[in-house]
Amino acid sequence: MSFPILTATAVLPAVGAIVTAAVPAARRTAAKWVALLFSLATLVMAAIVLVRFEPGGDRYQLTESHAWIADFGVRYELGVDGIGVVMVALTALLIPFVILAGWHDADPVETKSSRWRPTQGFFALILMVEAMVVLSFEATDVFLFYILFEAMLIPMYFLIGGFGDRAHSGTDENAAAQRSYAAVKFLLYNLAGGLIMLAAVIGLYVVAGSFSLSEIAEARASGSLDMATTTERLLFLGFFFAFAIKAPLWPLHTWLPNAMGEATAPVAVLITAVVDKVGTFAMLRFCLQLFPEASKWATPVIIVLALVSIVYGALLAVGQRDIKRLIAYASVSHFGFIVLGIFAMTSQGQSGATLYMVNHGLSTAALMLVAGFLISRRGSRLIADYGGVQKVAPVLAGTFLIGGLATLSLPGLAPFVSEFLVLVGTFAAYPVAGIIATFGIVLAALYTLVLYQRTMTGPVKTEVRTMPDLKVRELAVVAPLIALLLFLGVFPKPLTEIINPAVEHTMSDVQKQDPRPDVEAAK
Amino acid sequence: MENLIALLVAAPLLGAAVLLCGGRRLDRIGHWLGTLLAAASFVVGAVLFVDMLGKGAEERALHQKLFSWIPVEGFQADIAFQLDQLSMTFVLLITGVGTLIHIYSIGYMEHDERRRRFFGYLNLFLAAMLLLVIADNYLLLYVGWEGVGLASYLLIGFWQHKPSAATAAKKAFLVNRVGDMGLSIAIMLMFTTFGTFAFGPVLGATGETSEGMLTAIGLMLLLAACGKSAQVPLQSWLGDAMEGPTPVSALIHAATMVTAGVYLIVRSGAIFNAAPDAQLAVVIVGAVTLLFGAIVGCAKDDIKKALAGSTMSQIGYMVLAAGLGPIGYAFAIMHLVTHGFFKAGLFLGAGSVMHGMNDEVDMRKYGGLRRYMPITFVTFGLGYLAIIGFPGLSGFWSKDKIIEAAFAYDDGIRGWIFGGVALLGAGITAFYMTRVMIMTFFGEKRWQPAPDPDKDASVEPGIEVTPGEMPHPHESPRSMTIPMIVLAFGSVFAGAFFSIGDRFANWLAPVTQFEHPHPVISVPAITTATMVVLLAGALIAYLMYGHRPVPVTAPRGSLLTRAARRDLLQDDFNHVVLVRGGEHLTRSLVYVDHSLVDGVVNGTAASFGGLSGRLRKLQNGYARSYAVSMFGGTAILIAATLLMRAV
Amino acid sequence: MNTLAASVTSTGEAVQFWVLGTIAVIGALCTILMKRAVHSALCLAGTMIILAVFYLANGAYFLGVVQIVVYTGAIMMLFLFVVMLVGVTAADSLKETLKGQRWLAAACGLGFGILLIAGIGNASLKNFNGLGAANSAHGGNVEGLAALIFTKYVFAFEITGALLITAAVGAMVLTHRERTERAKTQRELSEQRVREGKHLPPLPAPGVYARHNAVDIAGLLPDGTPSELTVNKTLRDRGQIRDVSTEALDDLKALEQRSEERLGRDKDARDRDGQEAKR
Amino acid sequence: MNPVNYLYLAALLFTIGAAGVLIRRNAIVVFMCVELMLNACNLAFVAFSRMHGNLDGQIIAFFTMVVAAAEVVVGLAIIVSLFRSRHSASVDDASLMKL
Repeated sequence: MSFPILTATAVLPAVGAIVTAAVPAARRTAAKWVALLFSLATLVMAAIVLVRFEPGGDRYQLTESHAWIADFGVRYELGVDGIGVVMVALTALLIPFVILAGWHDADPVETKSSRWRPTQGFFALILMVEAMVVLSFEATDVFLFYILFEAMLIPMYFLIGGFGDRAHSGTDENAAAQRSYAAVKFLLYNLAGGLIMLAAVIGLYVVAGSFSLSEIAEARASGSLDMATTTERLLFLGFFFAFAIKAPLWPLHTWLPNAMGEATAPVAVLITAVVDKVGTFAMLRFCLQLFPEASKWATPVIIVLALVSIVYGALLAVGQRDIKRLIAYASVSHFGFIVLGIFAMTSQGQSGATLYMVNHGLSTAALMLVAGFLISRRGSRLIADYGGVQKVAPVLAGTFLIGGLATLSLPGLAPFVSEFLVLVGTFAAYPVAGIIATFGIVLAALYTLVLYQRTMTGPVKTEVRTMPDLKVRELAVVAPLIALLLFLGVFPKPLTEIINPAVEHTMSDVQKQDPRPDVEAAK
Repeated sequence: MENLIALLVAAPLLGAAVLLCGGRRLDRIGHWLGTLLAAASFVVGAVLFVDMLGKGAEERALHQKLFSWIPVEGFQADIAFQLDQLSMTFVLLITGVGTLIHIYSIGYMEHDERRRRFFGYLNLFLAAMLLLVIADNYLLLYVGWEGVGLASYLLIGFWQHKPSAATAAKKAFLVNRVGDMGLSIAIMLMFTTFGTFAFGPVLGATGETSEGMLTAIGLMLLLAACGKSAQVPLQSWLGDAMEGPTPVSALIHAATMVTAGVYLIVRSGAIFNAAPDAQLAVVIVGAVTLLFGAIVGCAKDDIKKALAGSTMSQIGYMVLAAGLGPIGYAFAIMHLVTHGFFKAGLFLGAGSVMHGMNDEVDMRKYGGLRRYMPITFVTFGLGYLAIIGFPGLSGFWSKDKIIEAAFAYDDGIRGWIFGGVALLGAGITAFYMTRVMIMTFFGEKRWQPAPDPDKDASVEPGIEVTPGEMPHPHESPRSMTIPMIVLAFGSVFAGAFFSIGDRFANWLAPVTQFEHPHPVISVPAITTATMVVLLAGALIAYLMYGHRPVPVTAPRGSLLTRAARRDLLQDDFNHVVLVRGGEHLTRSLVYVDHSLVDGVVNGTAASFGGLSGRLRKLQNGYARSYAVSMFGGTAILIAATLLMRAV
Repeated sequence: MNTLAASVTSTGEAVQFWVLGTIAVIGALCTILMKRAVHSALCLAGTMIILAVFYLANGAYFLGVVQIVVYTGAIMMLFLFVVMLVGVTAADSLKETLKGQRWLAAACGLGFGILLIAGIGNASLKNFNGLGAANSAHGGNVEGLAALIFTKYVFAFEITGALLITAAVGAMVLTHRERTERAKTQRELSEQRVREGKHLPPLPAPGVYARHNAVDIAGLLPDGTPSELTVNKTLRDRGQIRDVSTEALDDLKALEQRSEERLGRDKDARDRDGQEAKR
Repeated sequence: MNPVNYLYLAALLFTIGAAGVLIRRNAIVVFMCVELMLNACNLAFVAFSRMHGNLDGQIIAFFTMVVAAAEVVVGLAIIVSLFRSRHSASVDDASLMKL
């Protein structure tokens, strides 16, 4: 038996979390370094996984399988396909930046009214989230995945509720109330989804007699497992509902702006760039693979919801007064694109959606983290409190603009590739949906540029006159992200090579073929 | 030779990267570096051009594939270049005019503390524009397309602390995005129709699909062209774009970027040729914009905005020509090139005037400048003669051909209409350009003391202005005058050089095909008519502005004048319908999201809470009450059991 | 023994059933309707004895005896002890305090009873096998039970033993109160009284007009009202103060009258004597 | 007479006992009613034992008695300690078991 590298990738941050938490209270800086080192080690592990993964090989690679709860056929089964391995890499990549960006976010505040915030806990929780998310990307056992899917809510809940953004408009008590509201809302929404998913998971076990993804898929393919149409649809809905909340898809999105607005910027990145990706990832891996027929049945409705998400999220982003909420609504719009790409059920759409998950992670991280730096300087999240920052802090403004341009999918930056693939893939299958989604790119330009104009340009406001430019640590967070955005915008081939075979598998799962071009079809 | 193509883009891109990331250390040499790399790109272009001339007409096109960009099942996008005669023309125009304007900017931006960044943006623009014209597929073209949009955004908003500049930049980007939507839909249509979007396969396979599909693609491409080239109905951004520094207006918003739409249409000629309805739409758009821009140009007092109106109108000519099919493509491009020369020259002249007049832009506050800045006067004057189509100068050759071609649209009423519109446009052009000329360089001095920059945000910074000081007009430094002189040469001679023996049309023919137009009336008649209209326009302008003193504050004017000053109310329409409407929509959606979408969920939670509140009262703590419910429950169970037995 | 095996019982048993059954039901009803707990307990004991007779009649000789010995003899006595502890004379108010409780209870009870009886009626219970064979298999009822208890049910039996022990220990734990603090000395108590400033002298003694064991009779204040302070706190808590003020006052009045009468007669006699003497 | 009448009697006694539990507030009386219900069950068990002709029913009744004895012991102890702390044996007084 070979070295269980997938387990190691998930265990490493978990160990890191424990070690970080165990660092004595007074040695805060040491805790930060420990956390950073562990996240970097995880990144190295993820890189090894990425290298050892053979794009043309088996569907699931580096698999591990051990009996866990034998009575219910629950197994500890891990394995990554092209999509999973990319998501693992993204997660491992983003966490060091999150930690570095949140370097001072959990320092105890000296003022009396504020609670003492344990730095160790903050970083340990982040690593905990990483461990669970990584493992959930690797799990090929439905039950194991479900447990992780739910368990990651716990550290997230504490990260949102316990370590809020210091920049707020009201009193400390008021902010604490809003924060706990946001945290509870996050938890309740996701728990509700998880509950329904649990029912579906149990239902699946009753019907299929197994939790193993590969076994069920095999049984379905060979025809030995014949699900009744209604059963399959109900089970599909149970799974999809949970993922749609996590993703989040309109109209189940309202927890996201609250959570992202109240959490610190790094945690907001953690929510939208890492944890939410589990939702869309799971749609690809579980919904399509386990319930292909039901997926096709539900496609029209889901596509409409995705379109509503795209347009609605963008319009709401335009109407926001709070920088972080604006970015949150922009994310709602982007998640609409991802779901659209997944359910367009074309190669381009699904490749695009997978790439989109990665690129959205990078672009939102860049934009949100810079926004976090900006907010921490001025102590306000309101757009109206800024103006003319470009004059006093040009590097900050420049990076903010690049993050914004990535968000609006400017060609040359990574998100363009994925967004265009999604659009083309959707258009090929559903032309009208494709055209409606295209409106999203105009709206994206609108909210991004309005945000940039109101905060960065114009006369310099007195409050921002002394604002310092980005520091070295902050630049170290943003610069690699921007470099990656540029690189993947010009040369996404390394990723598409890994993703394409996995998408082909998924396409064969749902037994769909790409629509042929009219010219060829005519021949 | 193919390997040099990438160098065209790489040089300015390198410049942009170095200048934008380099930090303050490069402040002292940044502008030289930028200019040098632009010139390097021009040299590469020239080398390639010479090489191209050495080959036969059909073998001139070069291809270079760098690497596979987006390889996905069924979807192949490459980073690949194609340099044919059409691209070559653009490359030379872009790098040539671009280099000149780089040189000009060295002087113009001398006092701006962010000059390094300005040159970085200019280089970025060059790179994107070159990418646009040498891309070998529509998706890569789209990258360049948006890239120039970004550069334009950055440069219009270069003086970002001016809210008007920031707003204008945003507006330009947004309106362009609407056009970009058209381009992306067009690409998607190509993909679903042809399975590819590379120029060669798409343009070669137009015969294999329906005319309806081609019309759809054509209309979407037209939408894209409207956005980028400021054609009606997406023209509103161009006037505001004059908030940017003048070299930017000259390079981007006159000579190169705004002509990208024309390039797109000419490049997609095969599609339009097979879709007459789309062609008709192109012609109509061109004709409408031609008049629209000209009318707006007549009413503006801001010299740059008057020129912007003119640009719009001239591009209208080009689009009109491009819509005419093989009889017009070559003339569209030829007018594009000559227009690049004289309009860039005019803008640079305008910049030179502003430079000498404390950045005053209102022509009513100029007057009598010809003695103070002779070089500017002469070069501007040559550009003026060229644009109105004075016989022998560049504009005469190119515009006259377009008017001829417009008359040749068909044999019926349409030929007359389009020809007539083009003819009328020539007259109006003569009118407004004469007006600009007279108000700026002739007549009495109407100079005003410099405004206080602290009170008036519209003052361009960069030049030290003492409030209340009268301007001291002076000739601009040599770095500014030399580009103007070079461009003036182009304005004078380029047209004749291109036209004699249809040299230009034959050069482009392998790409665009070329047919001689057969207008509904004879060519000499058209030329004569053009001359008459032209003289009439100039004469009216002289009578109105040269003959009488020009008031410093603008008179109220007729209804048309007032509407034209406001861009024929198009902005007002946009504001009321799109901006206001959009604001209301987003605001109400924010409300809906909070109260309805969130409210439904919260309401569900609250109703559960209420229900539990009711149920809680059953939990009164009295053991006997619990016993009753337990006993009752048991009774019900027994009843159920008995009933089940009975059934 | 044969009578036990028939589907119809002997006439003697029938008579016994109807007579004793009626009494058992009346006893049960009295149990729940009597105001005083001690009366309820006695009624219940009666019902249980009747049940014991029924056990015997049904051939469960061992159980019948156990019922009398254990239930009536031990458990009911335990009840009575507790009743004594809590207050043997304390009467409950039968007024219902919970809204709708009585109606719900009545409805539930009625419905339940009907259902139960309907269920029994529905069941096919016509044939009684009787216990003759079973009882004689091991040579008698007790032997038969013993055989079962120590074979088939031995595990349950052992567990029941453990349960009983646990119950016994539990009862002790529950009722036993460890003194957690040192008892106050008389000196401390008197000091506390002085600090609190009330009842400085000893409390008044009960039953001034004691004619029997008068611990539960409140002493009367000068105006004739009883003072609860004079009665032991435990009795006060149980509500077992006997109010004898009216009787005492009546007694007093009667005494006065009697003495008056006697004195009056004497007076009359004196008067008469005096008149006579005057005459 | 059919011995099934014993069962009817048991049902009647059980119902009476249950009603007593619901109606009475004195914990001791409530407890007596519980005993009454248990006894009713025992009667039914004994009658069934006779019906089926084996002794298992009696065994169950026996165990019921034992358990009832244990229950009474603990229950009464609880009542006593309740009474000590509250000076009342009313079940309604102990009504803190609510939200």
